[in-house]
Amino acid sequence: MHKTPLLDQLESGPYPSFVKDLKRLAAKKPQVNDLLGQLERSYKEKITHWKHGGIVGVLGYGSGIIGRYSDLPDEFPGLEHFHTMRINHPSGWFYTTQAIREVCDIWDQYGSGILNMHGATGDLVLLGTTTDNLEPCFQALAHKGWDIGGSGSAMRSPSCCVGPARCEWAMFDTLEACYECTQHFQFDLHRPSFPYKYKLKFSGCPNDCVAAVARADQSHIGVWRDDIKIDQSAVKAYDGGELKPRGGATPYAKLDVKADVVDLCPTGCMSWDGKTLKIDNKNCNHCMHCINMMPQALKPGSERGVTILMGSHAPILEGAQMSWVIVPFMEVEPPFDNIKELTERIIEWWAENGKNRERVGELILRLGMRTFLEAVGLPPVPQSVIRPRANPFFYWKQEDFDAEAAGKKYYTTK
Amino acid sequence: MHKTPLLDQLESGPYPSFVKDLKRLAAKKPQVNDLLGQLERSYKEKITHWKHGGIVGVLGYGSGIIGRYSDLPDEFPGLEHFHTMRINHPSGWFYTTQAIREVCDIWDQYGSGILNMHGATGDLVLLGTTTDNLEPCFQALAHKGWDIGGSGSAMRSPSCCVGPARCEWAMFDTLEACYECTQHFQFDLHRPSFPYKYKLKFSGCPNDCVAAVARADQSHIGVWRDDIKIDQSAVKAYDGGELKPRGGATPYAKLDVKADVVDLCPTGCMSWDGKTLKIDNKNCNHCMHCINMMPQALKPGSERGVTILMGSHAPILEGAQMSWVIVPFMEVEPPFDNIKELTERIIEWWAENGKNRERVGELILRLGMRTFLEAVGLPPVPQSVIRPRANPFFYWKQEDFDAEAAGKKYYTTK
Amino acid sequence: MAERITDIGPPHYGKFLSPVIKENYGKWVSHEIIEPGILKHVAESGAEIYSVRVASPRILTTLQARDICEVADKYCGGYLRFTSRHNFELLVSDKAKLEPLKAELAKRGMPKGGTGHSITNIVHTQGWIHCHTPAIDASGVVKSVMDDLFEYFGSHRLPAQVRISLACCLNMCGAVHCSDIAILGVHRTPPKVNHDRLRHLCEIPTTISACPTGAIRPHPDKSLKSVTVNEERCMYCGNCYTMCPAMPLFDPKKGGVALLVGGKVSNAKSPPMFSRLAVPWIPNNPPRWPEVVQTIRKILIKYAEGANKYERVAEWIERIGWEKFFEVCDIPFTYQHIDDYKWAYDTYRTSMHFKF
Amino acid sequence: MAERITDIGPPHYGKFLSPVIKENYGKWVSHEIIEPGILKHVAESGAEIYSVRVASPRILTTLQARDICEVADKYCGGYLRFTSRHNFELLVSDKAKLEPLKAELAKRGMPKGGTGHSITNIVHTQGWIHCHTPAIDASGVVKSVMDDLFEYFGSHRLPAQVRISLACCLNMCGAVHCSDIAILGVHRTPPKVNHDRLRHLCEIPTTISACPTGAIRPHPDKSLKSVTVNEERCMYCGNCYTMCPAMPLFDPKKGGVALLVGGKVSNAKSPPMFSRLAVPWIPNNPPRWPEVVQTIRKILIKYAEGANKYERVAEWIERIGWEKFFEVCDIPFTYQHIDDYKWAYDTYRTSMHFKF
Ligand code: SRM
Ligand code: SRM
Ligand code: SRM
Ligand code: SRM
Ligand code: SF4
Ligand code: SF4
Ligand code: SF4
Ligand code: SF4
Ligand code: SF4
Ligand code: SF4
Ligand code: SF4
Ligand code: SF4
Repeated sequence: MHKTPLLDQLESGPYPSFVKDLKRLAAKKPQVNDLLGQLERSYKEKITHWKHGGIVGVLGYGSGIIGRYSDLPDEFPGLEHFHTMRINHPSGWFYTTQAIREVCDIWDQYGSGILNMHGATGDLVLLGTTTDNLEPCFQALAHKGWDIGGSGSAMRSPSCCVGPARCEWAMFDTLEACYECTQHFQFDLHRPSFPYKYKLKFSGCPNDCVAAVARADQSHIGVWRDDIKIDQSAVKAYDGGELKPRGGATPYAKLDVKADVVDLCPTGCMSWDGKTLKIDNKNCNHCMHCINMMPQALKPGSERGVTILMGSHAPILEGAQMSWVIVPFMEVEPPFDNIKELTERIIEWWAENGKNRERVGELILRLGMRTFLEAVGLPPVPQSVIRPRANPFFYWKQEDFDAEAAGKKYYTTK
Repeated sequence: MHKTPLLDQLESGPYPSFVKDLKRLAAKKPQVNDLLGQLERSYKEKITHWKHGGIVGVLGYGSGIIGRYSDLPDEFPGLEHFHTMRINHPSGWFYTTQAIREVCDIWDQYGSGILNMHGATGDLVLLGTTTDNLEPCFQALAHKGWDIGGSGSAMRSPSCCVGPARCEWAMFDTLEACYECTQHFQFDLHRPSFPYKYKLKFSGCPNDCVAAVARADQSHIGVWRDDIKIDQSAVKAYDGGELKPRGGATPYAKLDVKADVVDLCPTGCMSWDGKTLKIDNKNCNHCMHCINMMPQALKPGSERGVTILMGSHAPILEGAQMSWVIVPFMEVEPPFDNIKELTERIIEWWAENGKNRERVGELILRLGMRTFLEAVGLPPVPQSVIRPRANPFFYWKQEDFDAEAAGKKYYTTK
Repeated sequence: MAERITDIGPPHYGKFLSPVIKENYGKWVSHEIIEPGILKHVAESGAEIYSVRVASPRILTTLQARDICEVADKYCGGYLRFTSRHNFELLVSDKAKLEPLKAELAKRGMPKGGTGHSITNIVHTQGWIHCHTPAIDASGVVKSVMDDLFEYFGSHRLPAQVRISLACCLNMCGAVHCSDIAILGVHRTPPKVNHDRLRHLCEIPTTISACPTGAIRPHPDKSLKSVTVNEERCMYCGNCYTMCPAMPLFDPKKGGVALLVGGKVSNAKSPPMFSRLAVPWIPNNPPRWPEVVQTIRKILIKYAEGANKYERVAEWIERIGWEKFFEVCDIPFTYQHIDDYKWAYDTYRTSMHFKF
Repeated sequence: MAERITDIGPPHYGKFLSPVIKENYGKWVSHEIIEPGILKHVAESGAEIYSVRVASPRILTTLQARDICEVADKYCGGYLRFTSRHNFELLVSDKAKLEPLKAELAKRGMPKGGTGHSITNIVHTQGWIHCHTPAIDASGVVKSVMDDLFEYFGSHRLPAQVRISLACCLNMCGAVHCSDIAILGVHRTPPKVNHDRLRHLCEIPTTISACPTGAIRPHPDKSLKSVTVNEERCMYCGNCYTMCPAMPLFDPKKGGVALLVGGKVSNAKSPPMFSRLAVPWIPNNPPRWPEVVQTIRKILIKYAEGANKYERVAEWIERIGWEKFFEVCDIPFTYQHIDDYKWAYDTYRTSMHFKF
């Protein structure tokens, strides 16, 4: 066993220790021992010892495997090849122990036995195997019902929040939408042919527990457009302290309906006279705050759908973006054909116009929202913008002049 | 007299009519008659009839005159030359009738007799004369104590709010600062040698009555940094309705100190229990709101100075900018040497680095705040930004590494 | 002839201050607006000065200037000033003269007002009277709008100050980019290149680099020594015309008015804000621009009805949300409203915080 | 060997749902957090499911995975899930099993928590365990920070949720750009070009165009078939290295940690916000990164003391102002904090709204 005096210091402390866990396995798997050895070197030298990734894969697929080679293969022969396999996770990361054990058995056989549950995109990540083992490992997994996830310039494994499986606020079936879209885009997931990566995420409500707004090129977030349902007696129970604020999530014993809910409503559309809670729903912006605070008293309305937002990605190259509203409301139901079709139109436009390594959000910024909206057949809506433009530099097209000739006015709808 | 059926429709109505006024003069001045004639043509054809300006001027000056020629000189011979002379206005636009009459006399002799009181930059604009008349008109004015203002790539005529001359909130002497700087930069005002225009404006307090933040490359706005002075009995008088809100400026009979002042304070740093108004001055952001509402009860503190903000301009080319904070607080007093010196340093840097027609704000954006601050010898301060950067793309210089080697830490001042 | 004088700068303002102002310079303690258009300032010494603010079309003939001087001589000892929004103020030190002054102003058709919660003078520019790039006239539009809104000039009826500004082209002389309501003259055609003139009048590199969108290219026919415009990339800013007279972009039918709203300058309560596009185009209809006048009135009325006490237009819209602004003002939302210029991203709605 | 299978996609989640969940799918009516780490969801039918959330270092061996399965078999009929922040949740349908389960977890050193007003698991990335571009390790930093903040994992003591994330380089895998506290590995040296390798491994045009600041140019010596880096323009993003392995930018001393704070994802009350630079550099000190740990604790304590009820870190800072954040946390403000990238202007303070 390699000596790891620095890493050993990470064995103590109350939070679960990955070092402790890896050491257990290192006793059985030489490559895990080597991994600890190389990691120790990195801790000492403060530098990575992985070479720039190479392209490896399984037959017919161009994605899902991250090639990885040590730059100290002589010292750590177990790491000469140490590729990652991204396995597409089930919607909502639900498992049975049987399923997990099946994966473990295969991975013990073909790989290092190290997993990430899960990768930041959501995949079940199998960390460390050799080029030779990729194909047999893949097929063993496939025969147990698993497939490889995305990487490279491809559709990436979509992910979703726990949604209707265990949350009262899911405004649509996030798990099924995620599953349906994953299946629909299998070809593009496995065969990179896009300008760059493309991520889909599905959150059941504006709490956005899967961080769709921050890290999905196409973010789907559940929303309602009618009135919040109020159980006035439950509101009173909160005010009286019988029900705990936020379902007990807080250090506070009692909710002050006025101070903690009404006064913090971002639109100021609520009022509470000590007896009746009123909401001016036309002015509610679905922030979820009041519902979060009083889950037993308030529920989202029943006219439900998704908002589609586009464009988020990490900072490379233009600076990070969050997704912005493209379609404020879309009714959806399995098999989610309207989401799939829209996604296809968007990807088609992006594939045609995007430069190499240009995320769709960057492309929309480069070519302008009008070009994008017209190409995918969506109307301009004020919900897309938090404010209209401040600069006077806007374009006109011949079709605008034609519409004017036919009577279109910009200062009134009449 | 030219027929002006369209313009004639602008003679009626309660607001003072420029057409009526011009017609009076047209009876005496043929060029004014021609101006009305050409204007009528523009009204009919919906197009300007002025040619692209030519360069004309007075001896030794490169600015202050806007050359203007009609594109219909045969029809309107009085407009063949119709240049503007920008006359640098007195600080705060104060006049005696004698001074105005002297200008009128000269302008009746050498020009059209049409004035703008004033131009958008602040100049007293004399509208319409011939090339020949420029020099004699200038000298006649000069002998009465007037000089020409700025135009082109030069220092522009600085301007200021009425300030200490008639306002209780002036935190510094805006008029004298404006005068001093105007005098100091006479050479640059008259001899364009900058990359583009440079505007200075001075507002006595954050109400910014001269719109410095929106339209001065270098904006000076008065500010205090100690405590707001409170006259508690006057506060009560407002609350009781004896004193009218905002000095009577509103449709409202009575001020609700809680709702109209305390609750609208943007920092939430005030409280009012019906008897005592309290301000947590450390958290006040000098928005002026409470002072504006109760001018008899509240006054700015006594530690007073200016904030210097930089960079505003109209939308050509990068989109409009507002000025942003560069120096949060500077003590100033006549003859305002520290303002002049800083301005010189800034202009020097801009003159060296700016491209043709690049405003100083655009240059700072192009080269970065650090380059700018270091060049003019100012420290980085958090008041410059509303928020720090969100992207991780920041630079380091050798001097930073040297400072680190000497013990500098970024996570604590200790 | 007398000695030539240069570089003397403007006269020192001190020469033009009335005795009361001079004595109490920097020592004012408070003010009141005793009625719309009349400010009273009180000094530490107890001295008072009354300022009567009067509307001006800004463009004045020497005749009119002399008329104003006549009034100022009669009631103010010859002391007056102009404001940053081009009204003039008669500085009265003798309170007894206020009533007669008001009567004289009324007689002369010189309306007082523009203080407090009013609509004060419209800051504006040259228009067809003196500029070479305007899409619209300035003074005529101002007259038309102010006639229509006159009831708000001499009163304090609005929830807050409303500042209207006008610029006749995208150069935006004046602070129209931060106005409660901005009236903006806009072109909508790319420049038509006159190759003959261009060759003689313009530098090709300067002309090309004038274009913020890179729409201008050297003409492929090198012998022409001229340029071409990629019309698809042109957003009609006119900057090329500023640099090169051979590229006019005027079109009587396509030029018109855009309205931007929700800007402000002061720091009172909320920080300064830019005006933002409300209506991308209204036809250019001299002499009274009825569609412009009506649309501004509609916006103003909706604001007056909808705003809270002390709320500026910007604050009202930010509170209700822009989507509601378009709804209540019955203004269609178009592609033009969505920013696609350099900092567009920051205007996009990266949240679920919207209303249906 | 069996038939080759491809493109089947992931298993349908339906296979993995416990009976209670299946029956009440989409019919949950409310939830409670009965104690830190234990959620109770109630369905229309009255059915209940208890989810016990347990900390995970995310990196798991098959040994550990099997241990977790053992627990799940014993108390949950073999049903479990992982969360979007990499904790796992034991899905208990029999309330009676909660207490024994808690005891077993305690015995096994598997801490429950991460619910409500806590610090839940740190979303993180590969670090030195598996990536080629990290400036820092991931798992080791996470362990060090979580050990230190452990008291906040299994409790509801904070004014609101605090989400910490880590990315080991500027690619920022994970949503660290919208986290209450983001730990970011940063390089601080320009890439060193290995001309020999570059010639063989990299396409020059792609390499050049990879650089967002245009710092990379073709090498003047054409025979080299390589590139040069204008070091003044390089801000060490590593994008060139991603495209071209011959341009490593590692430096053990200069690499380190930046902290960004005040981001959020949810729409609750305030809209999603980006994290913003708090500390531009802290030395890279394995194995326990004490300066990073201490600085995070300091920020957290100041937040806990200063925030109003229900206020996220972002909301607290926006309320008091960033200048006050730097003051109360005793963090020096430097040139690095001032944005100078593409949308810098929108972060500048174009108002007088600041505090001294
Ligand atoms: C494994 C994983 C991190 C983890 O430890 O969980 C990961 C690892 C890598 N990411 Fe990532 N990214 C991972 C999720 C993300 C996410 C989060 C997400 O998807 O929600 C992001 C931010 C969101 C986004 O897509 O923008 C992310 C943004 C990047 C970027 C920057 C993209 C950008 O537009 O800014 C790169 C750089 C690139 O693509 O060249 C990158 C590149 C990489 C590479 C392939 C390194 C490279 O330069 O080629 C890393 C391989 C590490 C390895 O050896 O395994 N990774 N990467 C995550 C994928 C696991 C999975 O499939 O579940
Ligand atoms: C006369 C005046 C408008 C008025 O009716 O009051 C004016 C008139 C012109 N301006 Fe202006 N600007 C006038 C104040 C402004 C202001 C307001 C201010 O100074 O507070 C601005 C906005 C603030 C700013 O500086 O950005 C302004 C922004 C421009 C611009 C755009 C500059 C930019 O950076 O975006 C141009 C275009 C240019 O410089 O080429 C311009 C150009 C012009 C020209 C010279 C036209 C041109 O293309 O060369 C106009 C000459 C008209 C004429 O025939 O007299 N004018 N111009 C104002 C000067 C009078 C005076 O000296 O008092
Ligand atoms: C005379 C003038 C200064 C000058 O040097 O000429 C002036 C004078 C006063 N201003 Fe002003 N302001 C003057 C232009 C401005 C401007 C500039 C502009 O409109 O272009 C602004 C910024 C407007 C904006 O935000 O868009 C301005 C924003 C204010 C404010 C802040 C109002 C707000 O709530 O946003 C106050 C405070 C108040 O009214 O309570 C104020 C207050 C005042 C006071 C009360 C100051 C005082 O104590 O004497 C003066 C009388 C106000 C009134 O008329 O109601 N003044 N004031 C300007 C008159 C213009 C006019 O003829 O109408
Ligand atoms: C299990 C999980 C979803 C999943 O599919 O895995 C989940 C589950 C719940 N979330 Fe969440 N959230 C989960 C990640 C998130 C994320 C994503 C993230 O952190 O990366 C967010 C966005 C965080 C952000 O804004 O930065 C998130 C923002 C919320 C919010 C809004 C909190 C806020 O005030 O900003 C709520 C509402 C609440 O807590 O009152 C919420 C509420 C809930 C509820 C109460 C929903 C419900 O009724 O069941 C669940 C229990 C909350 C709790 O633990 O206190 N969930 N939740 C995720 C648990 C992660 C973990 O292991 O800690
Ligand atoms: S995003 Fe909404 S629906 Fe989904 S788990 Fe979170 S709170 Fe529930
Ligand atoms: S969801 Fe948000 S905006 Fe709507 S009523 Fe509740 S707190 Fe207010
Ligand atoms: S800016 Fe301030 S000091 Fe100057 S006139 Fe306006 S209110 Fe008075
Ligand atoms: S000046 Fe503004 S921030 Fe300061 S106390 Fe008054 S209202 Fe509040
Ligand atoms: S706004 Fe345009 S058209 Fe009007 S005066 Fe200024 S430059 Fe001329
Ligand atoms: S008008 Fe503006 S955008 Fe159009 S070609 Fe000229 S400079 Fe370019
Ligand atoms: S953040 Fe950077 S170093 Fe870390 S896993 Fe992602 S690409 Fe690799
Ligand atoms: S590290 Fe980034 S900025 Fe530096 S040369 Fe490489 S791509 Fe350019």
